[in-house]
Amino acid sequence: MYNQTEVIKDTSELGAEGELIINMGPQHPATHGVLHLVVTLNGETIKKIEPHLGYIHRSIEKMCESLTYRQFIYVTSRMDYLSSHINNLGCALLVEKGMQIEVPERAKYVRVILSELTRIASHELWLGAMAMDLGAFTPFFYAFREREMITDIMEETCGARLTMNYIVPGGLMYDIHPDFQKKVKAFITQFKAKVTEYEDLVTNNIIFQSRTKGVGVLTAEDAISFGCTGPVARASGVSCDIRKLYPYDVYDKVEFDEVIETAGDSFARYMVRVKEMNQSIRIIEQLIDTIPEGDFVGKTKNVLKLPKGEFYTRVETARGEFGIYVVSEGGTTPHRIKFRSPGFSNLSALNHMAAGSKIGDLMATMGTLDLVIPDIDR
Amino acid sequence: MTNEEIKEYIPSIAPNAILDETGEWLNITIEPSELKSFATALKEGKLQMNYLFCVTCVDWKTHLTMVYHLSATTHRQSIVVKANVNREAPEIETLSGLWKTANFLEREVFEMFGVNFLNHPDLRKLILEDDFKGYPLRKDFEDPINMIKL
Amino acid sequence: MFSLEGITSTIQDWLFFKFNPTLALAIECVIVILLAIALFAALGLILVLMERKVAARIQIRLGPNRVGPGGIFQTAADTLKLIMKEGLTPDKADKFLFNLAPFIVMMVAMLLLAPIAFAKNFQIWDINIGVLYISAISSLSVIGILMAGWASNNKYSLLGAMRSGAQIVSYELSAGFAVLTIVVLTGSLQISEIVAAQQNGWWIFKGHIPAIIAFVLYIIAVTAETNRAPFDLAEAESELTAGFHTEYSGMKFALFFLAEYINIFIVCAIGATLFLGGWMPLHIGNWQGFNHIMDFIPSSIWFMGKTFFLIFLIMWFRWTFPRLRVDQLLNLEWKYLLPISLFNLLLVAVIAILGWHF
Amino acid sequence: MNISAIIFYAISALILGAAILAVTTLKIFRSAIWLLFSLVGVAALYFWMQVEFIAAIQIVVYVGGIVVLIIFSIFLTQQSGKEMPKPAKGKVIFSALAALSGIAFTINLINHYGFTNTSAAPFNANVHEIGMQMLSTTSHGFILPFEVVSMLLLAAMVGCIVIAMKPTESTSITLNKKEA
Repeated sequence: MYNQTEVIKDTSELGAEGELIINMGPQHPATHGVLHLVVTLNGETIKKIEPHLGYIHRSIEKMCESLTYRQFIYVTSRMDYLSSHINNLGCALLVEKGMQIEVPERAKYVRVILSELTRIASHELWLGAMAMDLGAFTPFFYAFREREMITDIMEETCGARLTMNYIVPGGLMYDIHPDFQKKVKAFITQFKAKVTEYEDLVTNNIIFQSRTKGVGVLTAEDAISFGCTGPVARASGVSCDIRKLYPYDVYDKVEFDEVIETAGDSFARYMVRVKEMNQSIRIIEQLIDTIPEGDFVGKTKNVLKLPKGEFYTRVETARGEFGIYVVSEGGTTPHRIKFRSPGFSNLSALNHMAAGSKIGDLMATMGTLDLVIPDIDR
Repeated sequence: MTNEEIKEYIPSIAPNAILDETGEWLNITIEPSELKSFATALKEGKLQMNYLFCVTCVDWKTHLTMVYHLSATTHRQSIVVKANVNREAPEIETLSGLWKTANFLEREVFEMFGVNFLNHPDLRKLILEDDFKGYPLRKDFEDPINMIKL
Repeated sequence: MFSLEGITSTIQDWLFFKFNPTLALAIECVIVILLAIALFAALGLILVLMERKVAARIQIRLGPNRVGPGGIFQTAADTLKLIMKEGLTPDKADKFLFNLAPFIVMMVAMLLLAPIAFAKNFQIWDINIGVLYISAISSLSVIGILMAGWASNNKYSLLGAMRSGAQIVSYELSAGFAVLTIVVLTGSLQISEIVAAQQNGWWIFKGHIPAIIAFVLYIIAVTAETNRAPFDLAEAESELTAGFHTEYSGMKFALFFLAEYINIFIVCAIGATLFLGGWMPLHIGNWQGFNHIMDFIPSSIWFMGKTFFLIFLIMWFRWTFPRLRVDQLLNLEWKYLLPISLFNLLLVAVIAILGWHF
Repeated sequence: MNISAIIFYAISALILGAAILAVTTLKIFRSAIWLLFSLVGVAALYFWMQVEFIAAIQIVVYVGGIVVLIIFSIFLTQQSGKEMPKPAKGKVIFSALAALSGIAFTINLINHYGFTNTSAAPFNANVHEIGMQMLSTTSHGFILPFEVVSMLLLAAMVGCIVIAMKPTESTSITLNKKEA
């Protein structure tokens, strides 16, 4: 068997046939976390990329086997920490599906609004980080200006800025803050006014376009085969939006378009995310004024027990399809739980997308994959 | 394509398969030795199951069950394929030739459950250290130092 | 009127009156060296602060604002921090070259200072091949970077150094051609003569189209030569962590850092000299009154103003553009800038012969 | 000894010292760097002689061009970091003898050349004059050699491109097969 520690030792020397093996990571500015890529280079050209994972693996799946159905939600906030609301929502949906819990309309509305806000926040962070990968520092601050408003809203509502744990089986943990609607509307106005700045600074920049167009191309066929989901697959022309295909909560009541580009390159992935932010705004606008009055949480038992059987739910996080597969024996804890994280599949396509291109292209490709390492490592 | 049609179609490609409809999706349990040919038929045949979205394994203490969640981007029907493998020396054919995503997902199962995927192009540890002993997601895995029992 | 010219000539007269010529020359040398070092230190502090303030302004934030009023002592505090830091040398590095490299880079920057005219008659060495001297010496700076990259024994550094080498060697051509444009228009390589030729108008106005093209080419090329974004591939931190100075720390890193800013200052000073008239005030043709008013502003202020305007321009680039890819960078030079420069040189030769400039 | 002479000897010492180090060091990259110092020293000597144009050209061509090329080719070879084996004794002796005979020859030549003080004006190294001479077509003009050299350089450049051009995928595969 191939030995990982050997690889790291090897890299002090040149590889075979004059190849250069570089360890990108675990600490590297472009991996945004502790991802370790062993990159084989021929000059500046990438021959092979091998991801090595596990630097922050916490075996959440094993942990969940000894946590109850109320507790395991908190762990999922720590997986894809940029979509923690949506992860929580997936867990809540799973328990609700298993136990047939009725969720009040009010909670459904708020859940969707929060999911979309989370999506915008995540895409904002991605936009800034990706531009920074390509050497443009300024968009980072512009993106964070808007993201900050969202985190403030989240903080007011849930008490947390990153790991929310606000959505519980049956609805929400607390009712929303009285200022919630006002603040969200203020955010929408601000976002709409400022979104043109991204267009000017990033989208229409000729250097940005030449760095991303035709870079890291993923065909629709490969995208499906690699199990890519979310903006990565949609940029390749694969329709895979869970919100459209298998609507949950009130997604079937709102009007929005599934953003699909066909080029499959980094620029297409960029465009998908930027347009998705606008669609999210559209969804929020439709819901924010019509949040019904009523309970914020349905009636649930104190001890949640899923019936014996297997359950699978999926939600659309900012990175793609997040699936939870639970095998229950009828007890208070799951027998086996599997998180199907979008980043894991997206990462597996990296070698295919970046091999043969330059190191600089790797940054564009990896940046537009939008990898969140705890999501991959779990 | 409806669930009924899938149910009628399955026996034509895998006569020994056991169908189970209790869950949300159609569960098909087959012999590990038939997995590869069955999967090929699912992908290339009438069902066009081109999207493998989840590969995992469940430890039942007596045996391991490989679970494959499959879907098609054309008709959007999902099915679950299961194969029970021996717990002592688990071995199953790899599907990474059919779905590229299986490459990484199977590597994860390999190190977490110790299932040996035959003909896998690159079967080595992805997450754990090389000298890690044991299979963490199996039910009998014990690590007195790092594991906290609740 | 207060002028630097007066001060220098007074000092010189006094020295030659007091000591024998050799000793006076030696003392002058020492004074010049001390002044150059002082200028370097001051420039380092000012430019780093300016960079951070410009960046902050562009990025809707405040920038340094705690140390001293408006954060003006921030860079001094940073320098103190860098001096106190341990200067690590990697185990397997070629220690001699590793330690030598920052000094080479610094020395080259210092040598480049010699022919720059900071004010009227305020110049260390008015060498008769001024601009040629500058392009010759600046070609040395790549050696320091290659040395640093190779001696670190780090692959990121090596890649950074290779990139930097390819980049500087190619962009030197465009910069050289842009400089030659002005040389053709002036008919001299001497800095003082180039400045004097702009008495009745700066070259960017007098030389119209070819001079403007040359100016744009020059700015692009020197941005690349000084390894500044969008051409900062040699240290592209998202790709190569820090490129050729990945392994440097403490004061040795500070020297690279300082040299980068000094180099920016120098190329901008040269750009200001060649295209914007150096210390020459803004004169418009025969408008005697206007020209006379402009003359009241001291020449050193004119020079510094123009230089800092160009520095601001280069900083503005950095905080606006993404980085190019290495092949795009070389394509830009060899497929676009170089042919344009060649054609522009031809054009300017025709214009100079026919006397079409003003 | 006046200051000018001191500077001359200092520069000469730098040139010679760097040159000796360049041939004796066992690390190839260092040897290139010593060569660089030696060439910079020569340029300094030109500056000392007040032929600035030649000095600048010396730096542009040798330091900015040739040494950078040498360093690049060292980068591209794999063993650049390792110490080279010590040269064989015979080689050392032979090289030393060759160098010594060269020195002897030069000293002999200098000794036999009676240097005389001239009262003629120092020669004019004005860039203007050099340019004129270089491109003039009169009897002492250098236009013909200038053009011939440029043709030579062009040919060399084309040759380089041809050598550097990568063989296409298919040919390289066949080459590999042949090697196997």
